[in-house]
Amino acid sequence: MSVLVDDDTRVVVQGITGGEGKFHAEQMMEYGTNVVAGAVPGKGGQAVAGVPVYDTVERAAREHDADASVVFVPPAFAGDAIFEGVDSPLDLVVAITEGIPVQDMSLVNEKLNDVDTTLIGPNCPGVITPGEAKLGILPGNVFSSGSVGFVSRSGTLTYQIVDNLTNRGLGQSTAIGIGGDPIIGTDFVDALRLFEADPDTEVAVMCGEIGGEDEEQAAEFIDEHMETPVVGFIAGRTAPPGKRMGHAGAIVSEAGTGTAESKIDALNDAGVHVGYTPEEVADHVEKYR
Amino acid sequence: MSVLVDDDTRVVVQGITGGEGKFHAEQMMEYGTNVVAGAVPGKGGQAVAGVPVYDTVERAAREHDADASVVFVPPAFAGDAIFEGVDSPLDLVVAITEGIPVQDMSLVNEKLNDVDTTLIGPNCPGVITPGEAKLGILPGNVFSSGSVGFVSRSGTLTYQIVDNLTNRGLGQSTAIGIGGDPIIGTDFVDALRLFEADPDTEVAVMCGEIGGEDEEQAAEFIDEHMETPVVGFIAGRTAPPGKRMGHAGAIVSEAGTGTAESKIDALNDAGVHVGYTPEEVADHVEKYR
Amino acid sequence: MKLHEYQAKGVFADAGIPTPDSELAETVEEVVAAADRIGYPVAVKAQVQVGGRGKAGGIELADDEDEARSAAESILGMDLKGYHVDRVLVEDAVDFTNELYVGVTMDRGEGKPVAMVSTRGGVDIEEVAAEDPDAIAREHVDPSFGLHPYQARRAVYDAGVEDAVARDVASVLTTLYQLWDGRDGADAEINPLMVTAADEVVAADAVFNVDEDALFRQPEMADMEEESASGDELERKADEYGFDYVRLDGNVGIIGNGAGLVMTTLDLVDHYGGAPANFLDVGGGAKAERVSNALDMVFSDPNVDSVVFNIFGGITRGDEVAKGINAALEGFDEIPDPVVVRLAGTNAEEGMEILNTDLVEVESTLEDAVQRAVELATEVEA
Amino acid sequence: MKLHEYQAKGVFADAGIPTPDSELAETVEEVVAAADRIGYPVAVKAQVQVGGRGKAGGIELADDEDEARSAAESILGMDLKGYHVDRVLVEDAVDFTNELYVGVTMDRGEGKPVAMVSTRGGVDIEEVAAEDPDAIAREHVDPSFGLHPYQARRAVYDAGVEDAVARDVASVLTTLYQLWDGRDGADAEINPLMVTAADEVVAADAVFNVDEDALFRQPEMADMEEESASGDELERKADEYGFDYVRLDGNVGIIGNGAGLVMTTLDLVDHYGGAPANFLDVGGGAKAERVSNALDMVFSDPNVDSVVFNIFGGITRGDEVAKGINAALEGFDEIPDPVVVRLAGTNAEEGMEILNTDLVEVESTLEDAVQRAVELATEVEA
Repeated sequence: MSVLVDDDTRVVVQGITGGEGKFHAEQMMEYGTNVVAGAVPGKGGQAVAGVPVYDTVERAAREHDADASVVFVPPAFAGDAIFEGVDSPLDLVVAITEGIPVQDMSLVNEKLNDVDTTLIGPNCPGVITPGEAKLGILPGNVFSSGSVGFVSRSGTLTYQIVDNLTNRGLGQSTAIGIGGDPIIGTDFVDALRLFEADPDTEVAVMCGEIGGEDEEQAAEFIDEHMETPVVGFIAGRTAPPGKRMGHAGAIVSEAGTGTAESKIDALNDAGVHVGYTPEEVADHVEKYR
Repeated sequence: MSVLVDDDTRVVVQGITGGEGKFHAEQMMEYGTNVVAGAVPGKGGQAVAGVPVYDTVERAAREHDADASVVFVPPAFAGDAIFEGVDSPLDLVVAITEGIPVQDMSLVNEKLNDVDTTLIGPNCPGVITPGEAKLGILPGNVFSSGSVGFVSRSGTLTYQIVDNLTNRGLGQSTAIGIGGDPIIGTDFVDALRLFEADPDTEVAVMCGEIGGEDEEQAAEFIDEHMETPVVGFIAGRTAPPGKRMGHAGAIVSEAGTGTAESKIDALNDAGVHVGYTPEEVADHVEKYR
Repeated sequence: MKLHEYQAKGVFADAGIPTPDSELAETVEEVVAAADRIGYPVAVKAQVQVGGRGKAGGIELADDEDEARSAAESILGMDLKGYHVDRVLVEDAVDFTNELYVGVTMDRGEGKPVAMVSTRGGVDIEEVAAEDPDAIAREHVDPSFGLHPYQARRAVYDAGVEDAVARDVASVLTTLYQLWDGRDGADAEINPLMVTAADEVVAADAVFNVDEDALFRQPEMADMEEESASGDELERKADEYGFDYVRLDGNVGIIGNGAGLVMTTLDLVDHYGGAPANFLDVGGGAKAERVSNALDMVFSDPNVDSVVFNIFGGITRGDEVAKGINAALEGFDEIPDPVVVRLAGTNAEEGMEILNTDLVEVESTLEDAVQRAVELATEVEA
Repeated sequence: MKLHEYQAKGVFADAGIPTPDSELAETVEEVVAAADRIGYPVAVKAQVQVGGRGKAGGIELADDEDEARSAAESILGMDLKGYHVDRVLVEDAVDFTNELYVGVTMDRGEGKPVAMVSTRGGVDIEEVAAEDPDAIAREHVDPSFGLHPYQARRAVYDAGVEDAVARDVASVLTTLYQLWDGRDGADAEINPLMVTAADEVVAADAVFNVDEDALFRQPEMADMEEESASGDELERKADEYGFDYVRLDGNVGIIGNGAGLVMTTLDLVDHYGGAPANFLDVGGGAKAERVSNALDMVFSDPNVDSVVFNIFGGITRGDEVAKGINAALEGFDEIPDPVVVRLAGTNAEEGMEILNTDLVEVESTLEDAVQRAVELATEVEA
């Protein structure tokens, strides 16, 4: 069992004719992902990475009964590509693209209120159900199959902590990189809700960072709605207030909310064990086996 | 019993400081409508027709626990006034204004998908529950209390046919003038659904006209979902195709849909008796007493 | 409000949609000068707002100066379906390999704009829609978001537009939508959008109708609104008076308030064996001047043999309407046609009493009034 | 990307928001000439992008030429919180009765724009927000519809803006929203929006920050993007190299890929008793040139005593990263500070083997690498 994706997921790669799109389409297929088609306007009729390309996502989805897409489209066109995936309609759109204008994502966010599509990202590594399918750019070899549900705002930090888990034999049910942008589709609460409902996820790990209030909201959700134990990690404890550290999310607001301290306190209050190092996260997870 | 409005409905008049707004606010109150406040930007603090005026609908609604509004705002500003009523939030907005740009109404229509507010109109005479409340410009003396649910696209034609009913002692539960514009809030199906659910509406009258397909859709709804008997009337049987007769609704499209004939046939097929004169409508209604 | 072809093309060209080189001309010499500048062949196109100009002889091709002169002579001054042609558009005759259709309008059933593309351009698109609806790719638009780029592309690919021009056609559709949206369009159409041998697209015709109710915020469009050269003098008069008026073939003149009620009065005239001469909605209220104007309109129609004047007072009081009718009719030396009046609604009885029965007949129900008017018309006719 | 005050005022004024008469000046004589033209009193305002210019002596009022000259002399060339002042805005000093705040920004929690009005303008609005949140009226905007006129009015009335200027303030807020929306604003603020004795409103300050990610479609904004006169030379360098870099106070230099992982490395340095000297995210991949640039940056910081280089390969292969690091370090005659490298992920083992251990120390876990770097830094320091 898993959430969001498995080996039945039928995937369209939006932007498959680009360098990144082609490379990762191949990587995904090599991992076992059921990539059924590509979609690139004006490239309909070509074949890339062994799958047919269509001019529109709708046609690709219709011809191949696809239910998900991964977006490797340059930032100027990625907002529109997400809208297209949503409207094709797909159940899941995973947007890898970094640098989408925030107003474009605000419009996407508005649209998502009215539809059933789940968006992961943008500016995220994607989602993987180890041994079944990965949608995105995550390095498959770091992951292993198991019962830890993993959700993180950060890409390489995900690989780091998952690596610690895998090295201890703590495999993952599904790992979701939700992305570090100011406006994202699936957030911590959405991901934790999925893990809570998944019978094969025995423990969840949420890997947050300074900035925003998503982790605090997650803590509230965990406190009120979760039976599944959760282990936390918050990056940026030593970041000075008011400094921007890479992710737009990683800005500590002046008023004292969104700090690592407020997030860790909120999580602790919700009964979440927060690791201070990647190894400590693995230690906590190990206790729940 | 009744639908949409009764003597508990607490009404804000949007545009109460204008000539029409003030006149009809007074007329409504004279009829017994519970007009609690007015709303006009920049006129907050005044009193008109004996009720206080506020700068925003939200404040008027909050201070007076209002749940409905009637919009007497000039067409250039009426779309925005409807949005304001919807967002205040009110359960019911009745828009009397004629001549609102159709693109403004298309935006309103989009918004209505996401909210619980019912819009009546625009370009309509309003809604009346005889003996309890009227929201709009309908002449109260034509109506009488009873068990006929009445819905119509047209103003004066409503008065005409209701007059025929009233003269025969066939009172009305509620009469709804849905308006003749291309894009309206409540349509025939919405109104008929309300009447179907209203235990005190024993028979419904729907008074349509040529153009569009709303009457055909109503026929389908009646056929599939209604127990309450319905009597129909279609204006414009003699209108030549392709001519515009007043209402934007009253355009017969070239392809032969939207004609009086197609509407009457559809209604007949749904078991609706269609009167050819106002008196015939009353005749049919009388049979259901 | 409809723009003329040359106006719509100007608007489209300003927005970046490719249009053929063209020039407006009012005389034969202007036509020839324009054609010489543009280069032959040219099309000479009557600038009147009727459909089917080509079939009616309002469009001619000219390969040289003689043909241009003769086209100008035959079209300028001609009567085209009741419209006098006083201007022509002289236009580069585009050599095309394909004709597409691109349009944006409001789908009133959905309450949403719809953008459309078809490869069946150059013909009556309504016929295409009726015979082969799938030949037109349609994208409904959430007006709050506008037409998404992917929707424009999808419409183009779904319509089967050839790859070589797909991007350009999507761009034209996007621009057309933006114009429609920004200028309060009712309909915006390019039919045909020609595809040239060089894989370029050119708007060979242009339709842009503006929502009359939005003219207050479209000063540029309002400036383009010219005296609508209506073929019917009475309909022009109705525009002046601000009435909704449609002239019909019968002999019973009809005046009323409210479109639905007036249509019903027409239907009843028919129902009782008469034939309506017109639809005339005086709208809200019934001040003496409006009543007088309405009667003037109906009396001006030589076909009219009797008039039924049907007002349901509503908020307007019947006694005031009656006074208006009396005053209006007293202004006539002789009442041209017999008038049957029926007043209903607020203070209707008082109104009926006030009416000057030397000038009008009075009936108390709609049915009776219509029947009486039909009778009177039949008598006159006989 | 932040506009300078004078740029933002230009943008606001072009959109119709009232701004004071003003002129940019680079010399004392230009200041005096501008002040003479504008008329006294004037404000002389340093054009540097730091908050609290007034308190720091970057804004002076001048009632006459002598004062203007002296203000210009003291401000031009001054060092304001690390920024060199080479331009001032000379501006009509508006006489006000009231100071309002008007702003538009993105509420990331809601994913929606928010438009704000407060009568508590002229002070630090973030303090107002913290102490008395109700003093700021907020309207969340559905970006597909934009700010509805009623929302602008509601914000103004809810904020308690006086009736005499309510309509004008609503109009300023609407324009500000449209600018924010149309120009891909991140933040747009007017603080204070002054109310004059004549009940006019004037934007006495102007803030407009543009979403960097949207500069590709905002050529006008991109043109205004000047060399950001950062106070820190290393941060300027990071801009050139395209790194996310923040300089901190410690002595352990940190290089990594991915913001979350780099932040975690900082946290671990702290956790093991060290002090991070910087945040440096090299981003995706690790070509030799980028590795070299990153090392150059960290070595340029005199505070740095050791460096931890932590890469989680992901799709990038560890052996390639190792080659990049070797090549980069081989370019140095002498390695300025000891470097601890830890590679993980794809082909990490191969990478670790390739690394030239004459040049770097190698550790196989993040924890070990950080601990070793902290040790080395402590040794150097000692």
